[in-house]
Amino acid sequence: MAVSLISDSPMPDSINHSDLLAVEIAGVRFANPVWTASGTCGYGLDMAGLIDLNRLGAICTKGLSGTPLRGNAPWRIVETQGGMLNAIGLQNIGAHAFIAEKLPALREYGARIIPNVFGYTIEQYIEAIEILETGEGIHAYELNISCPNVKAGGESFANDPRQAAEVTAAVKKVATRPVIVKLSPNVTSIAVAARAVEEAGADALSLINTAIGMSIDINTRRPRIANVTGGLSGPAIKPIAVRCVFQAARAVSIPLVGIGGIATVEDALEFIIAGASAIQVGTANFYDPSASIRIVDGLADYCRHHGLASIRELIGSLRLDE
Amino acid sequence: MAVSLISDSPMPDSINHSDLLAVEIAGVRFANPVWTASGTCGYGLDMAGLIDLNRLGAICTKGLSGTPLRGNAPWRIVETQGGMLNAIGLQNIGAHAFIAEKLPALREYGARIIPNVFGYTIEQYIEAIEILETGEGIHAYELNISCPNVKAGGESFANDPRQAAEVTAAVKKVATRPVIVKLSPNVTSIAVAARAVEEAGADALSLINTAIGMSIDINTRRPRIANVTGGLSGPAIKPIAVRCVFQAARAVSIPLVGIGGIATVEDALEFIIAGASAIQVGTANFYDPSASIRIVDGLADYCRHHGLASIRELIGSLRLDE
Amino acid sequence: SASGRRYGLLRLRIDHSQDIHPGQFAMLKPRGSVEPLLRRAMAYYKVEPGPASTLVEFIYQIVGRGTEALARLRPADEVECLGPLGHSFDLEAATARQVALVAGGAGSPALFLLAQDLVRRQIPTRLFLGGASHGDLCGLADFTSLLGAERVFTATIDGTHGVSGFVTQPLEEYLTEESANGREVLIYSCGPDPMLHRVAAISAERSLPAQLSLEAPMACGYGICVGCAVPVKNSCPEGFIYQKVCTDGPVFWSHDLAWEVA
Amino acid sequence: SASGRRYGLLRLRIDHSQDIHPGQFAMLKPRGSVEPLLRRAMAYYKVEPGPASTLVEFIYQIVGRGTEALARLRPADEVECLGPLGHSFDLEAATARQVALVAGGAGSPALFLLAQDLVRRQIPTRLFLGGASHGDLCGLADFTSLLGAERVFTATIDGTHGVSGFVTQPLEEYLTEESANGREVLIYSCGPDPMLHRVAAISAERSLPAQLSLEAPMACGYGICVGCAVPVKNSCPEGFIYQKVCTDGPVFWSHDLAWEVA
Ligand SMILES: Cc1cc2nc3c(=O)[nH]c(=O)nc-3n(C[C@H](O)[C@H](O)[C@H](O)COP(=O)(O)OP(=O)(O)OC[C@H]3O[C@@H](n4cnc5c(N)ncnc54)[C@H](O)[C@@H]3O)c2cc1C
Ligand SMILES: Cc1cc2nc3c(=O)[nH]c(=O)nc-3n(C[C@H](O)[C@H](O)[C@H](O)COP(=O)(O)OP(=O)(O)OC[C@H]3O[C@@H](n4cnc5c(N)ncnc54)[C@H](O)[C@@H]3O)c2cc1C
Ligand SMILES: Cc1cc2nc3c(=O)[nH]c(=O)nc-3n(C[C@H](O)[C@H](O)[C@H](O)COP(=O)(O)O)c2cc1C
Ligand SMILES: Cc1cc2nc3c(=O)[nH]c(=O)nc-3n(C[C@H](O)[C@H](O)[C@H](O)COP(=O)(O)O)c2cc1C
Ligand code: FES
Ligand code: FES
Repeated sequence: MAVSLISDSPMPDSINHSDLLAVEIAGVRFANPVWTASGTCGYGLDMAGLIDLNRLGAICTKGLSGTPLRGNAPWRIVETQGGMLNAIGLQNIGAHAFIAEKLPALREYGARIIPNVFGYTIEQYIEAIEILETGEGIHAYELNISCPNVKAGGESFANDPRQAAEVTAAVKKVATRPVIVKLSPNVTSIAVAARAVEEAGADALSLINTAIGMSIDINTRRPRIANVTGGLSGPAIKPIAVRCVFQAARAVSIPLVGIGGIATVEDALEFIIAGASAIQVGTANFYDPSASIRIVDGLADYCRHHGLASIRELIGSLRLDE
Repeated sequence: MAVSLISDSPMPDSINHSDLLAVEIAGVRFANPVWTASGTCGYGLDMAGLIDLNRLGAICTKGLSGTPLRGNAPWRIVETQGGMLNAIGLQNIGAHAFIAEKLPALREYGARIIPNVFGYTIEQYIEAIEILETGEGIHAYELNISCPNVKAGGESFANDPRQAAEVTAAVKKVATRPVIVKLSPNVTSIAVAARAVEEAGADALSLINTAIGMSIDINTRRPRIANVTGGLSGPAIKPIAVRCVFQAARAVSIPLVGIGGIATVEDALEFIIAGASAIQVGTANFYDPSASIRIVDGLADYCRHHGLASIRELIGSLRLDE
Repeated sequence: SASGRRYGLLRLRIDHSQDIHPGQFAMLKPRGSVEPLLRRAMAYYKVEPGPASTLVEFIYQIVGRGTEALARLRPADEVECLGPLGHSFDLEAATARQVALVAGGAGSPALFLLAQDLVRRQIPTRLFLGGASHGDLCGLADFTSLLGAERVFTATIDGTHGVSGFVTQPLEEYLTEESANGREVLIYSCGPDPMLHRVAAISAERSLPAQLSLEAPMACGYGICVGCAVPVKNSCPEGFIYQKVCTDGPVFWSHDLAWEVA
Repeated sequence: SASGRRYGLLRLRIDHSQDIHPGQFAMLKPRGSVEPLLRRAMAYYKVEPGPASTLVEFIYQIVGRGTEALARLRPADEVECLGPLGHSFDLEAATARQVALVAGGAGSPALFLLAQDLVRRQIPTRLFLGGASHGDLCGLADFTSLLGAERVFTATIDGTHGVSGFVTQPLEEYLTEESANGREVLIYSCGPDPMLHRVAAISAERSLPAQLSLEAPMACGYGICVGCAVPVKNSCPEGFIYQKVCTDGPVFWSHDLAWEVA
């Protein structure tokens, strides 16, 4: 069978959208609102062979801890309809190695650098942040608060607004850079969670992290993922994510970064209209590595086509009959 | 273009799987564990032209209230990737009309009849149940507790374990038939919710109801659904639903009925292995009307192929390395 | 078409005989496809009945992922086809009247079976067919050979066929003329919502009966999802209730609709 | 095949020249398809390099929705193809050795480019090819004409080709013979996990080096998802770390793997 082919070729040279797409979040200026999501772009450099990192607004690194983590046993991922489950187990090289081995090369690119940070105790968050404070060229931190708090019964920090606020406040004390707190959708009220971390001093919110899911192999009767449950991501969760951004936008006044199933410019626009000042491309990086760059170009096209002087005019521009 | 066609033809005559697929839940015997989900099969009769209702384990009706409801303005539905959002607004003919116009014909079929009941106050639940108590041939009730409690700030009953327990206990006082409480996935802990309604006297749990989502038309910048947010259903939410059943199974000892994205026998088996004594087919009825009947046949095949004397052996048979 | 719109023709052989009436529709998707999930509603355009099988045709405008999936079908591919669904046009109402068929966009296919029946009943029938451009006048050749060119009036936005502008313009001219001649006209219409609204207004202004075939987003097409609501006048306190486009329609009398509330 | 397994051959023209090494793979899916979402990993089977384009071939077993989507491709369809990815087999290690290629199931395609290189380097090479049935011996004809029939040893479960049973049986006989003759053998292997485990055990028992090409569920194939973890021995306290099959492999030295922990 002869089949012609479209290979993944390098993107055309940087197109400068200048101010059209620039956004400011927590005092940091981003050339555009398109970021890559934590855990879906490695430490950024891993994508350098496929896309021009200079064209991204920011790169959120794989979750970093003070000490390296080995991660979960395989299988770690399974595809579901419209999405995938993952339980990587936060495997990472540790904050020290990130600074020594990744940061110098990453700094060479135009994209803002946002380490994603996690811990199983508040002290571990602090430890990671303190190490990262010594690194140069970092623009903000993103706190993954969806990890179990081992000192408080093993429930996730995100499950309890008080614990979410506590870790936020603790990190704010030691961080000299803006802190973006990443919210979990696995809560009864995203508004309550958003307000709690806003009051605790968060500079911005990113949302959503994955929804907890599970998949079972009906032949072996075992979970398909060694960790039993995993995080659901991809287009399947997009409607949940848009709803969360919409609800958070009405609950807080700090900027929001929208995440969840974003694969096209239309997806990105939904989040921006719902109230996001920036968006992150996650799972789409896996199956469509140039998705983020096409979104950058698509946003510029949309602005021009709709006569917008800046993408900022679009943020939270949802029309409701009220 | 000449294209050959498979039309939706009536199913072959009833195959009696006798005891192989029978399950008992709250003292009620069901010929098989395959039910149709509330809001996705009308009042049951609407599907009689397409499938043999005698072959279903049970039919959960469209949500019923004491007085008829007109429902939401259009648009009420929108398709998303792997799923759909709906905000029908609980349009229904009311419990009286159900008893007078639907129940007599529905009783003629072998499927168990389970009216799904909702209210915006506890009194409205009671009102609907009291009307339904006068109907003959009803086997159990399913309580939709995902409606806003207008007397308690407009948050859903399901969002607060205490309110969920309260409505359950109140209904249990007046219901002479088993009460199945339908849980919402939009909570921080499905285990807490499950335990709360179990303690309040629920005879069984069904889960999950839809996940709250939203979709925005980027050209009009308006929500695609008139109600702004809607309930996400379909294969997209299946991993979330399987996880909820798994978590509820470890939290309570009353039987569970699994719901969420079930479209094939493999899907149904995942839920049963996770701990469900029965399952409901929802959104799949829309795009694949005979899905439920194929699942009945598929379950029987699976049992025979795996040498099971009864599907009951499979319930909660998940293997974990612990 | 010159407007950039694209259309496809789908021809299916159904493996049994079916009784299909003008205005009814089917819910379609490629066999076994899971994306998109939901079937798409399409009005029957042509039907060739047979004892053991039925040949049916649909004309569809390619507007999104569902119709794109239909466009990827190739000969011998299988299609899931649930139908016929919905209520057909009321043909009795046309007795002793002149008929004006008013169609726009991809609405004209829904009127072709009706036109055939009207011709069979020898009811004087004219077609008012509008579209963005010449290529958007779906089924123009078939309608023309059925009704005769002198009974087909077209309007295109870009002026590439018939008058420039909306089809309701020649329609109104015709209605004025018929009314001057004292002849009663019945309107059957299918097309985009703005056109139907205009047709409904014309029918109200002139007290002419009109049957409109509506569209709505449909999950099931057979009455169980209640997603396809349309407000219909009612004697209840609010003055309207929601009916289902799929099973209560898709054909409604214009004067029954309570569009103003939605 | 008689075992009920189905296979497809995918031939692609890539619009630029590519440097592809034995054991590397590509991530594939039909262009624009959204279901399934993720691309599927496939080892290059054949490569015809050219100045402006490259012709590549893959043999795939149809096992699920991703490979079924590949099977629905028709001539002139476009495919998204990310590659070449991963580390290739270490060919230097074969110098002055006998080579045993051990393949099972859909693993043999991954060894054909390697076999071509070994022949080019005039390294004595034998193939041990196993499968459920005759029709499951992927690429048998190509391997036979490349290596010569006397150097191809097959085993099938149903006995329809070669010996009945597992391919590790003729492999062990051969290794025993070579060891008796004092000849050093290097094993390259690709196939289902149980076969690779057996090959790894044989390589350990006989202290023979073996390079194994592994499979793992892959979301990205290029190192960013960390979904494709495999335990690899390490001097850390736990004795192992997780490496990525996609970028640290897919080829690993058998003695580096810490399979027992997983
Ligand atoms: C009774 C009936 C008969 C129809 N007959 C025809 C016909 O003969 N020819 C034709 O070209 N089209 C017809 N349509 C419209 C056709 O169903 C839509 O164009 C089609 O569903 C769009 O699907 P899509 O996935 O390509 O577009 P998308 O816009 O991607 O569809 C997304 C969703 O919106 C819904 N949707 C989008 N537009 C419409 C619309 N205008 N009406 C209803 N639902 C919509 C779809 O059902 C789907 O769920 C008919 C609709 C109805 C209700
Ligand atoms: C480096 C590498 C090279 C490969 N080369 C070939 C080849 O040349 N020929 C061939 O037939 N197959 C090859 N495979 C296996 C092939 O990728 C899987 O058979 C395929 O992904 C199954 O996809 P599916 O959707 O049809 O099956 P499904 O079972 O529906 O797949 C579901 C999910 O599981 C994953 N998955 C399932 N089985 C496997 C498996 N055995 N290994 C890895 N992931 C799996 C898929 O990636 C997918 O995400 C290779 C795998 C890897 C990792
Ligand atoms: C494989 C994988 C690994 C992830 N790792 C992290 C992580 O380390 N830290 C974090 O905050 N989020 C992590 N996420 C969540 C994503 O950043 C993102 O919030 C989520 O996947 C939803 O977006 P998407 O649907 O676009 O993927 C991970 C997601 C995936 C799929
Ligand atoms: C259109 C629609 C209407 C629904 N109406 C009700 C309802 O009235 N009461 C209720 O408890 N659940 C209702 N549901 C939820 C379903 O019963 C089911 O819990 C949910 O859709 C998840 O299952 P699914 O993914 O199989 O559809 C409705 C779902 C849909 C899609
Ligand atoms: S489309 Fe489902 S009720 Fe009309
Ligand atoms: S497949 Fe993603 S890191 Fe290997």
